[in-house]
Amino acid sequence: MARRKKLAVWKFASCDGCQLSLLDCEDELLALAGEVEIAHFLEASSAVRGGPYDVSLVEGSITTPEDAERIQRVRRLSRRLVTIGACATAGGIQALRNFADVREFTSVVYATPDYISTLATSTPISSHVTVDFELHGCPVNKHQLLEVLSAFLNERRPAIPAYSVCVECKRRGNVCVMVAHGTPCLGPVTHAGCGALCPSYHRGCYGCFGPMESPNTVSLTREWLKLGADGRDTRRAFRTFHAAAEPFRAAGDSHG
Amino acid sequence: MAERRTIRTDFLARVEGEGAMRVVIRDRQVADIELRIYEPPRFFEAFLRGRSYLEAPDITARICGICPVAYQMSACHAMEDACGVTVDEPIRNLRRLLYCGEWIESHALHVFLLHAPDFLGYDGAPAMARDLPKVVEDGLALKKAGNEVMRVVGGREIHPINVRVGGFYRAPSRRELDALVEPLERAREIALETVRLTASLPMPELEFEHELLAVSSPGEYPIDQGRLASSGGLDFGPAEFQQHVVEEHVERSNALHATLDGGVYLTGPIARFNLAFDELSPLAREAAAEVGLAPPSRNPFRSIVIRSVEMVYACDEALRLLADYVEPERPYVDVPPRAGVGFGVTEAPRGALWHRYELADDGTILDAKIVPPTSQNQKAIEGDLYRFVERHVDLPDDELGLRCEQAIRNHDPCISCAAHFLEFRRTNR
Amino acid sequence: MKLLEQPALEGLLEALVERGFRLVGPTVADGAIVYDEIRSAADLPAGWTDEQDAGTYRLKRRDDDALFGYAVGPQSWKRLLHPPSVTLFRARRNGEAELEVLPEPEEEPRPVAFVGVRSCDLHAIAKLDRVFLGGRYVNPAYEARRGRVFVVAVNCGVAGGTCFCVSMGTGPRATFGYDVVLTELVEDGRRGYLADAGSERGAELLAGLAAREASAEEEAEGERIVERTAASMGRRLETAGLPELLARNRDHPRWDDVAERCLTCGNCTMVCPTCFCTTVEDVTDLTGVEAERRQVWDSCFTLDFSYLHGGGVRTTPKARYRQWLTHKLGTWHAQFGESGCVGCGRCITWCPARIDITEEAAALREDAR
Amino acid sequence: MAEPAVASPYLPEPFRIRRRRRETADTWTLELEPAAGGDVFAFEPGQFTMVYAFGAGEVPISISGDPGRRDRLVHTVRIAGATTRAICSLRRGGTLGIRGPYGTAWPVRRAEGGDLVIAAGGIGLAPLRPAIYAALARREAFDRVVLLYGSRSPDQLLYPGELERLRARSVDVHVTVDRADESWNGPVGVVTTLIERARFDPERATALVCGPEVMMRFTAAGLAAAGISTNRVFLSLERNMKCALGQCGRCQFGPVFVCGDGPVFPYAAVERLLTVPEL
Ligand SMILES: Cc1cc2nc3c(=O)[nH]c(=O)nc-3n(C[C@H](O)[C@H](O)[C@H](O)COP(=O)(O)OP(=O)(O)OC[C@H]3O[C@@H](n4cnc5c(N)ncnc54)[C@H](O)[C@@H]3O)c2cc1C
Ligand code: SF4
Ligand code: SF4
Ligand code: SF4
Repeated sequence: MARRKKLAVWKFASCDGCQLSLLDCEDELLALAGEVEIAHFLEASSAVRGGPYDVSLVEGSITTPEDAERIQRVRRLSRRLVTIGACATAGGIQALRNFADVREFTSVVYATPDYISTLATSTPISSHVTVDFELHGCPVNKHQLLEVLSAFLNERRPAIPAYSVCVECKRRGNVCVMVAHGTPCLGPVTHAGCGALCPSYHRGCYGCFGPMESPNTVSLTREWLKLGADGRDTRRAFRTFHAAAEPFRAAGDSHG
Repeated sequence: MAERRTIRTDFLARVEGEGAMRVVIRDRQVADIELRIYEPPRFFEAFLRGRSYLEAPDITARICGICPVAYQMSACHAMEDACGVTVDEPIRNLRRLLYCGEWIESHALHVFLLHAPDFLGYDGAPAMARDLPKVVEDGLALKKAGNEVMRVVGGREIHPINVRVGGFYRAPSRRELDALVEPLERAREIALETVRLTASLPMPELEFEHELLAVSSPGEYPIDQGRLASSGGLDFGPAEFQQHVVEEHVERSNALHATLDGGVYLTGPIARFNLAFDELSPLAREAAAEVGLAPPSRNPFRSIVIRSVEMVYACDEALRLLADYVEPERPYVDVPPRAGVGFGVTEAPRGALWHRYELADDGTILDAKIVPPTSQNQKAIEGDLYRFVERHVDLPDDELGLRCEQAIRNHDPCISCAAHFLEFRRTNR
Repeated sequence: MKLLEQPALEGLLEALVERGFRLVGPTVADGAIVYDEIRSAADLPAGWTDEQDAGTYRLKRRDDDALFGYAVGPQSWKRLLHPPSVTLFRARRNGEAELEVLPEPEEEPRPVAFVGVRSCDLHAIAKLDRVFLGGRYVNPAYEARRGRVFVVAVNCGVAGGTCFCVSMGTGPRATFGYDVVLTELVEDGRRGYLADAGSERGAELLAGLAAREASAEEEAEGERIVERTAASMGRRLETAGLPELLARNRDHPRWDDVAERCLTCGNCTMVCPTCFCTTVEDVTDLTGVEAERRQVWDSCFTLDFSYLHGGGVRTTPKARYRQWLTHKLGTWHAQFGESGCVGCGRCITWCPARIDITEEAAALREDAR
Repeated sequence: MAEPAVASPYLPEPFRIRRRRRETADTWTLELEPAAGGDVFAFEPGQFTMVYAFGAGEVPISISGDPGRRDRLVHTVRIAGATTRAICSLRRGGTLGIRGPYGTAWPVRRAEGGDLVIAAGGIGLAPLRPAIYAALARREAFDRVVLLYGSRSPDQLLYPGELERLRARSVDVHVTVDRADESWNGPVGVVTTLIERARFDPERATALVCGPEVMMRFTAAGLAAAGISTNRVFLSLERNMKCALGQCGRCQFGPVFVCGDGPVFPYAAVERLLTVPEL
């Protein structure tokens, strides 16, 4: 039998949710553990085996000088490096710090600042090293995570489309909340992957999978304003979980 | 020359987030104990400022992927408190149901995948599954049942999307909820089995002395709302939290340490169990009695049994809520914004989670403060380590190190939570 | 022609259920009239109507309790005949040498009655038939689904705000493709249904119902209702010479204008009852032993749609919108001998950016070459 | 209601690789035979099949073998992405799924009685090879048979041994490369530059062109300028394709479906369309 491939899971600044998605694959977890050697996954096991690894899943963004170095090491040890989640692919919600106004935050000094070492920005993994595939989502969808894993293990292209949430929304048979309820929705500019969850719970998509392949944020913002949202609403909508992803960053900058 | 031993783990495994542990022993005396949190801070409280009060549940959920519901619930309560609104009974019940899902999921994760391997001598669940497949499969089935509840009520397992200030975006239909009954019944059976299993594990000896603090709500086991009560007789509302709990920033850590009226205290399953045992369901109490577990239970290693009892309770409670479910007429109540301060405290699987917000009249958040369970427990965890090492100083380094890690895991620390909050200061490097 | 009083309509549905049909028809859900499983006439949207315009849809109460007093909703029958996701086959491999292709087992063979199919949608179904049954290859899964359908059509009693079937010659009167067609008469709180058969089994079904012959007066009233609907179309589209006009105007400035508004979200293609394009997803299990090949709805608005190694063909939103509109109203003629649009207005209503195919076509015509 | 007994046209047949040969660094020629035994389906030059690699995908690949031989199905595949990589990495004995043949053919027979000009760029020679075989099988029916073949560099030439053999069988072979190396002493430049070198009678010639789309545009225009009627110049187009049955809608090129109306089109029919950007 072929050698079992080695899988590693790494964490940078994040909430742990994307790694947890792997443990949330209750039905597949043991099969996965049989199929690959889980060589480094601290959340699941204290057994740590050295690299190189066939596939590394990286969660979290780079926010400290130490992590900026650590990701270089991870890259060197990994044949394929896949980032999982908004933090790793776009800097995550903590990238809101990138927009903080210098005067504002220097006045917000905590008790003993010397203990903290942090960078001024939260940046995606791809700003530091080459990434083989980026899986979107805050958090990632566990079915997509499995799909990416089996695609990489079987050397095929992951079936992870980059079109809008609307495509999934309509396939699912939802009634559009934007058209039928007048609820502002980010679905038209947001990357598919969640299966159009929010609209199926009667709420507008809030963009947690980041920008789709060709987002027209200007046109969507115009529609939001027609539905009664104001500039602050649209600005916040773009500036949350993917604030630093370029199309959303630009949209957040230009309104409000 | 003095004999000096240092026992350290640079990367704590099987906990949520990134932390390290260091124990220094000099002349057979504990010289220093440190649970270091090096998880980089993410500054949530800083960037909550200026956001809308309606965004807090979604934003704070991202503090922790393991207990997002806890964050959402505490945030909702705090916002509703600030705006002077209380939700109707059906909405409240739906929240409690969702919360039960998170308890089951989080406890099952911790008991089976993170903690049990310590007791049984494995480095993790994948290894354990090779020898004890049934145990791991059962654990995963339990976990899945919890996740199912979150998926149906919350929309997804991690960072649910259906929660809003005032209630939910959409109330699940009777039909959707009915589908949960069977898996939960099965989960309850597994949970009962789990109580027996965990009670039979070899328990290291240890006893703690610190005070216990838990949410208290008359007539029910503390989960989703209430005041705070302590084993020392304290009883206060969420608004008075800061008069009793003080956080200080310690050098070695990216997290804050808290004290209760100046003393070390513990929150979490052990505290809940000891303070609210009588409110457990009869089935959960029986399960505890069957294995000889009753308050006072002061061995932190037994927390794994207590968590199992709480899983029995959470399944029981979820099934009760499902049976009584009436689809609310509206899935949420309107919560018009107003200027003011609001507080919310709920029981995350690993302990009390407190939120405080100050709002402007249009609902803009002016100030936010969050105290997660792990920073409250940090001193207690170090206290446990201290006493444990003191008693077992003769163990070889390896063994002592493993046991110390196990002692830390007793409290299911969530380091992502603990490190969420520091204010932001730029060091331009 | 028969006249079914209210209870007889119930009887018609019951008779279908007795014959083993599952019923799918309009019902109110999530703020819209959708097509879903119904158990009886009680599930139909009694007393509801809709207000539709570009990018908006709102349910409204009617002042009577008509069952069919609205236009088409967000879904179409495409969903059932050409489902959003279909497994083409599964495959199993044993090392490199053995490949087993496993055909999909037959889908649920229970026959289904489509209740309340409008004329535009009958035309849309006919267009799908041409794609999946009338070309070089027959799609047997589609054919099987199609063969299981009993159609209860309804002549439209009201026109929607975005309807333009009159321009497309596809309504509002159902002229073919049904087993039974109904016209709803509502007068003084009394409801009745003119019913006519379009097939033998339709006639057989009607014969078994407690219904009387319709009076000449009632038939005339039915005529007037359909004429009124035809006269109150929410939109119109000039179709004369359109395919040629579009072929000549592939560089019209209007394409840039609409591209600035278009979200490339694909909603228009998803709701269109005739848009049939798909992609395929290949997935394997973790062990790499089982594979599945799934055909799923796709859209000419996605980048992948025209992807060729070395760069997609239609990368700009302009090219993608142009492809869509030009196909619908122009090149469909060359491919299938007719227009690809049935004037149902769904793409107008359900476009979040309120883009209106009739308005775009008119603008293209305005300074056309 | 009974299911129609027709098998789904979406189902591939397993075919086994009986030989594989590396043509260039990234291109392989595979000889396949039905795994269940028996003959390969009949096909015409220019037609293609859908090749399914387990779990990876299914892609259109032209048949590059001799239409006169029913004992094997030959494909020449260049690695462009995951599916073609999976196809090319199977070893001898490995199994692929095949369905087809699909599409229109090169009108080789209609060219009889005159000259046949074949212009290929890169991998575009593969779909033209069956046309060459067909012409050779009735060599006497043609006057001149000319092959104009351009490749990026000498090491990317397909079927080099065979080119020599063609010369021996009175095919007028002209080869050019974009970039020469020390081994190369032939012409350097794009295929269009070969048109002038070739000798054919435009009044009675038929041209078959296949290669990258830009190459085809220029070559077809060049052949037309040399006097061959645009009705007698044929191109093989490429578009994204998932079904080859005219049902996925993806291969539309203006009014035509490449999978069924093509891939081989008379230049006259697509000349204008080829000038429209992003059609
Ligand atoms: C009629 C026809 C005949 C062809 N004949 C040959 C041949 O003989 N030899 C050869 O090497 N190649 C041929 N190709 C091109 C070949 O189909 C593509 O290289 C192949 O689809 C790339 O797939 P991939 O998954 O490896 O690459 P990726 O770049 O990963 O492509 C992803 C997907 O996009 C689609 N796609 C990408 N490029 C093309 C393309 N050029 N044409 C159609 N679909 C594409 C496919 O669905 C493919 O699976 C032909 C194409 C057509 C249309
Ligand atoms: S609800 Fe949102 S995601 Fe769904 S179709 Fe409408 S705009 Fe798109
Ligand atoms: S193009 Fe628009 S109006 Fe025409 S059939 Fe499709 S959805 Fe209906
Ligand atoms: S026309 Fe409207 S519905 Fe269609 S892709 Fe553009 S924005 Fe979306």
